[in-house]
Amino acid sequence: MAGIRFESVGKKYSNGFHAVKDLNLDIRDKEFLVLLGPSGCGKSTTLNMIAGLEEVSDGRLLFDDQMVNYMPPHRRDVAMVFQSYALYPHKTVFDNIAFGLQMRKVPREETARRVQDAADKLEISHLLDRRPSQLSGGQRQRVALGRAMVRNPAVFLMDEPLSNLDAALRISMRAEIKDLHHAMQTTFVYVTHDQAEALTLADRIVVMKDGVVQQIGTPDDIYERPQNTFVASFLGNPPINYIDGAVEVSDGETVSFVRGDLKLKFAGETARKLASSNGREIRLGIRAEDVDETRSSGEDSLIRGKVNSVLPVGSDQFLGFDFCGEELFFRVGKDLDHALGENVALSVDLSRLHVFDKASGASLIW
Amino acid sequence: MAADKDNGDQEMSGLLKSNFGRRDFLRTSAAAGAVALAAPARIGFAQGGPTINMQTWSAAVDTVQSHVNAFTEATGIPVNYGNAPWAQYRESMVTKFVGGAPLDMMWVSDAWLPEWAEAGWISPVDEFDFLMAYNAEAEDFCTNSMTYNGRQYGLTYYTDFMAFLYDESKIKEAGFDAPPATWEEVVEQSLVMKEKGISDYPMMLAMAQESWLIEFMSALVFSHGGRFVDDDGMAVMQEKDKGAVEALQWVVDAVNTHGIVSPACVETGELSGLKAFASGNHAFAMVAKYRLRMLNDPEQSQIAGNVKQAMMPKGPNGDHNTVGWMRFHGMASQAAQDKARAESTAKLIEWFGGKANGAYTFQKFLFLDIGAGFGVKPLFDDPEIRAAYDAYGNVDMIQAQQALAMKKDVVTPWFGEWNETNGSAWQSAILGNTDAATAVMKSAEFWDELKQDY
Amino acid sequence: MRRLFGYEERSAAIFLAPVLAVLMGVAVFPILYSFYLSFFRIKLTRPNRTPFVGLDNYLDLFTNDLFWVSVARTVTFSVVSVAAILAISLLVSLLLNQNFRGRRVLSTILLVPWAIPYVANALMWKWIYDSGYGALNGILYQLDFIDKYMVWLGDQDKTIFLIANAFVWKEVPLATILLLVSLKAIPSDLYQAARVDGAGVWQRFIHVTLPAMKPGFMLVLIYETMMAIRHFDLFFILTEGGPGNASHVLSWHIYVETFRNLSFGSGAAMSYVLALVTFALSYTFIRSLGRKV
Amino acid sequence: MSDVPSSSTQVVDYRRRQRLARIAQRLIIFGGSILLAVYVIAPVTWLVSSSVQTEAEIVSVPPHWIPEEPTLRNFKAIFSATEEETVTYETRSGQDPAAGGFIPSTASSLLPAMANSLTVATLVVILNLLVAVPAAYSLAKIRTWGRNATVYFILITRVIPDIALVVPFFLVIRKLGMLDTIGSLVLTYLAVTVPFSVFILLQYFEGLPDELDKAARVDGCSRFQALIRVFLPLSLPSLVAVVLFTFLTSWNEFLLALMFTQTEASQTLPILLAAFTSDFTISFSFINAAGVLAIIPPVIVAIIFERYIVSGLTAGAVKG
Repeated sequence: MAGIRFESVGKKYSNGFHAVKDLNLDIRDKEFLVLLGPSGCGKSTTLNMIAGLEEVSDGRLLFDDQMVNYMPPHRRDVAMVFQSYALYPHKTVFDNIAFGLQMRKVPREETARRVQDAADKLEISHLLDRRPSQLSGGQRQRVALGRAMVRNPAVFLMDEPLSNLDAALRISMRAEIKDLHHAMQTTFVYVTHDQAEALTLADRIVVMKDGVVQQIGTPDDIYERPQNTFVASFLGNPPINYIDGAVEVSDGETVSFVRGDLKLKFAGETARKLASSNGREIRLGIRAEDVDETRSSGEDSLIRGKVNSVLPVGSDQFLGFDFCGEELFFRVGKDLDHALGENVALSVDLSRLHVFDKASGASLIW
Repeated sequence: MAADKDNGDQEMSGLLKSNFGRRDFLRTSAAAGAVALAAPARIGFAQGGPTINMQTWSAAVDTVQSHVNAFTEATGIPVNYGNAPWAQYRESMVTKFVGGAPLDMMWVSDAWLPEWAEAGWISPVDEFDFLMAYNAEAEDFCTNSMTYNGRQYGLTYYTDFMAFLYDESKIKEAGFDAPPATWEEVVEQSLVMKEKGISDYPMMLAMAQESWLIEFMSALVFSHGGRFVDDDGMAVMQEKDKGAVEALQWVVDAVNTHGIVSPACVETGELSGLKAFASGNHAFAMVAKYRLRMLNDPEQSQIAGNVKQAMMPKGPNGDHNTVGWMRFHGMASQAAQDKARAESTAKLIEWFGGKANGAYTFQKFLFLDIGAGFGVKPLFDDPEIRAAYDAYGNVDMIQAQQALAMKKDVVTPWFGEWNETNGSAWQSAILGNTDAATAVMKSAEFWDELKQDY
Repeated sequence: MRRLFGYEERSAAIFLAPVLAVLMGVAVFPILYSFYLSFFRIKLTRPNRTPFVGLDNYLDLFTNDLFWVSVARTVTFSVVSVAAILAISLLVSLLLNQNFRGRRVLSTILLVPWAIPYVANALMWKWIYDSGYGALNGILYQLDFIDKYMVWLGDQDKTIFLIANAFVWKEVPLATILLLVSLKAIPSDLYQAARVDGAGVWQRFIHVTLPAMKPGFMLVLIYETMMAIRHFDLFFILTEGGPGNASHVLSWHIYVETFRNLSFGSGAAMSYVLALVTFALSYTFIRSLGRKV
Repeated sequence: MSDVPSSSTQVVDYRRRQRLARIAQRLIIFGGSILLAVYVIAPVTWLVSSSVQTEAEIVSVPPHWIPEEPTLRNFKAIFSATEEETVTYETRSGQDPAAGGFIPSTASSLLPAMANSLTVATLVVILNLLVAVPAAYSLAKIRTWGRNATVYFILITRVIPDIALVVPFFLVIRKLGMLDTIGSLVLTYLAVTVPFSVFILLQYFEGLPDELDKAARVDGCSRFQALIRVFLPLSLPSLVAVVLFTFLTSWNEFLLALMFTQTEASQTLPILLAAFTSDFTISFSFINAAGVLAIIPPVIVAIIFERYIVSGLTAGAVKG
């Protein structure tokens, strides 16, 4: 164990809500898979289906080629960490962690040893006699992790485990979870709506929206090669900028994006893919960080506008930028100094442009 | 039944009778998904067999139990004796009859006789000659009260009548040397007492909605020379001078004009009234004669020793009449259908309502223990009885009043239904919501309607 | 693909089996049986004439004046007592949710009315309300609130409210306990959060306490409404519907119709009207408070 | 005050306002407690006081709040129950006034009736818990078809007035051969109390986080184990509410007991109390004494259990 396979899986609730539609997904053994999407996209439902907490309505769910559609959770070898931690308020920390082992009839000494081990690793050994109500948020989080860890499960499920922590703790816990994955050498399925978490932790990311998978791929794939505007928008901070316009092919080989005065020349592969699309209405995506003031590669890469706002964020600054009445946000170096209302020209990294169909939002180049 | 079928009516034959069959039940309950039918077999009382089921209201329980035990010892017939509170007795018996509970002998109030007989719950006992023999020594009033459609349904358990009692010390304090003889004099004496501050409400009347109400109303009506219903069962209560209007008008005036009866009388039950009288709040009271004993007991009464009985005051057309009532030992129809059970039940009825071991044992105990009146004349000559009576009452007065006690004239199969409406009507008049004539008229109309309906 | 009886359905079936068995075995037959009776004209004193009359028993109610009087009385009684019970038990449960010395003693005292059997309760109040020697008159007279003994239950304008008082007195403990249970489930950090947000006592009550008490509140509302609408014992022992028809409530009307008039058919029909109203009210409460039971 | 800087005035004001608020709060609590206690306890005090008065004193006008000649005779009559099996003419309570004979002849049946009531109530409580807990858990946490229908079905069984059900209940009990047995009361009380027990537990279980249930099941609990190992320990307040509710409902019930019982073998306390009011000889003080005794067992039960509700041992931590 354990490879998990979804074959055309659907989940429909009795009130008619279709939470997950026709899901096909292969989760590989020992993989760290992140389900990413806004709330209500079906990611938690998918996780619950793996756990057996929600029954599959359509299709088949397989663990190592064995269909588990009807297997109740306590017969599946999975462990889960919940957003609210769901610690048992009436049990001590020790009993909370040991509970899963007790239920599986692990011998007492073995249980004690494993609980102690996990507690040591998580640095909560001194808390074992306390009750959850006496713990801080971070401590509770660790107990919840410990409870899942001791089980040595075939699949480790996490449902937004970090969202109740404060920012600093969240970052450090990310690292610990990553370490945990390395140490445990088991399959992790992790649900989050936080792109940063997804990008840091995942081997692969599944982006979902309204119960439908938008894209499956490595963090790099997802970030660099989004297959539609939804995926592209969901990742990136500040989010990707869009400019609607048209493709213009001149001389049979120069392929550009044209919008009024703005003309950006596509490079390499992109240009080749769009060579036959002269006049096509497209939506151009420029990631916030893909501009530069210092580099100057000629008129065909410049975008001009007026500075609307300047937001320093420590290492960089965000530049609010008025382009023909549309507000764009770019991330630029912090040593740049612009006054509000100043007209500036930024140079766009032409090799990193994203092109989407204006109507469907689907990528035209990936 | 056949006629109804011809009319196309759907019959629910026997649904509400005791023979609601096992199969009916199983069918219905199986449809309802019944479980638990396999519950342990009967733990409760034995059905059929030699055991006789006797049901009474919860009165004189110990006395009854001792007499039951003596019966079993004498005859070898085991008796299953159960009891339920008087106030709910009729309802609980209705449920038991309808639900088919095993019943052989039970106490019956004279007011329910037509109803229970019509419903087929109780059966006449006049085929048992050894029971009928006791009629010779019984008060005719009692025998009449147990007779419906010419059949006799049991033997007397106890009988009593509504008595007019007064607190002698208050009368003297007010300056009178004799109790009132007419209702008018009641008003006169009361007004004097009120004026002298002897009592706020000298006359105690209990007019609350309860089973006693009909007896209080009947006593008032009869003493005014009126009737609710004539001998043919037609309503005459609404008619002037021979109906119930005068009596009700007297009460209305007493409450609202003279203020000699408390307006609270509409919430005062027999028991509360009795206790209020015992607390010395009132000078006159209309209560059951057997209450005399309690009222003259210093343990229970603050006016003990002063309570005397007078003849029921009379109205302009009346003659000191009062109402009497009786309760009797009756036989359930299910017992009557089984010869052996009927025989045993009749023996038990005799044991209680006739003689046990050659004497009126139960009646005597009942009187000695709690003062309940007996319906068998010879006991009046019993020295023990006379001695007991003399301790708190006047035997001659009692006998004189008893002779003027009349049966309730409204006892019919529809009595229960009419009684509710009539009681409300009287209360409405006392509360001033309507005048006496209208109230009685309404009651009379309802009577005729029910009679016709029947 | 979905199975009708998966693990969840099987678990649910097993867990619900006992309660369904009890209700099916004991309650369903009586309900269907009395419903069946409501379509017949049954007068027990006429055992051989019990024709099927269809909806007549129900239709007759529309022309039965006393029935409508009883409906009005029931509404008065229920509204007054349920409102009082809710108000008092809300205050008391908030009080008992505070930490103060003597709380245990107070809460134990509070449970006493609940512990008195209804019969004893009714007899006690009858005794208290008695116009001749009752304690209520006694205390009011001694405190100089009245200069002569008053008529209580015998006053048709007061009767129903006095009975409601006896009812409220008895029901408040249960309502309080139920509300207290739901108060206990409010996490204290919710209060702290609200306080940090600058919410005053009153705002905290409106925005934190009340919403959290909603399920308990609803339970109390439904339960007490059902109890009030169907209440019987006090009317039976205190007034038997009197004086006049001042306390002639629907449950008493049904009792009279069934056991005094021995009209089982129309009695059953009235019961089903009452049942329908009760159910409709419960359903509305459940819906309007926005939550399934 | 005028020379104090304005900012400092404000500080002082704040502190004082806080202190005033605290005093006001205390006053409200104190006043409320007193008012409540008086409202609740006054009628009961009168009940107790009158139970030790003589029958003559009890009807005094105005009432004697403190008995002038207190007597325990009523209680003695109840507790001096004879052990004898059969009553004979000689041993019957002759009800001779001189011997305080106005005490009802059934006085000695009061303790057996209390024992019956206690047995019935205890059994009903236990059965309620056994039946209602799994049902409520299932309705609260297992989402399956038929769930809502079940809730409404349970509700519907309680909307029909008991009066309409008395006779058919009687038929069921008779067919089960349980007339005049304690079992008849246990069974019917169970049926009339269990719907609300389910609702009390249901609303509480629904308040417990779903994730707790999920965590338990992922940890390896079957549905049953999740209920027993995780939910039950957390539901103490609601379980206590159910215990009290069912115990007291059974303890109080009158109508069904009236119909199904008829002998000392099964008669419960309320029936005896009602019977005392309709004997030939009636003693209010005795009835009040019986009423006082009737309160004691439930109050003991309440004292045992109420702290679990009022102090909420575990509940506060559930959502924290």
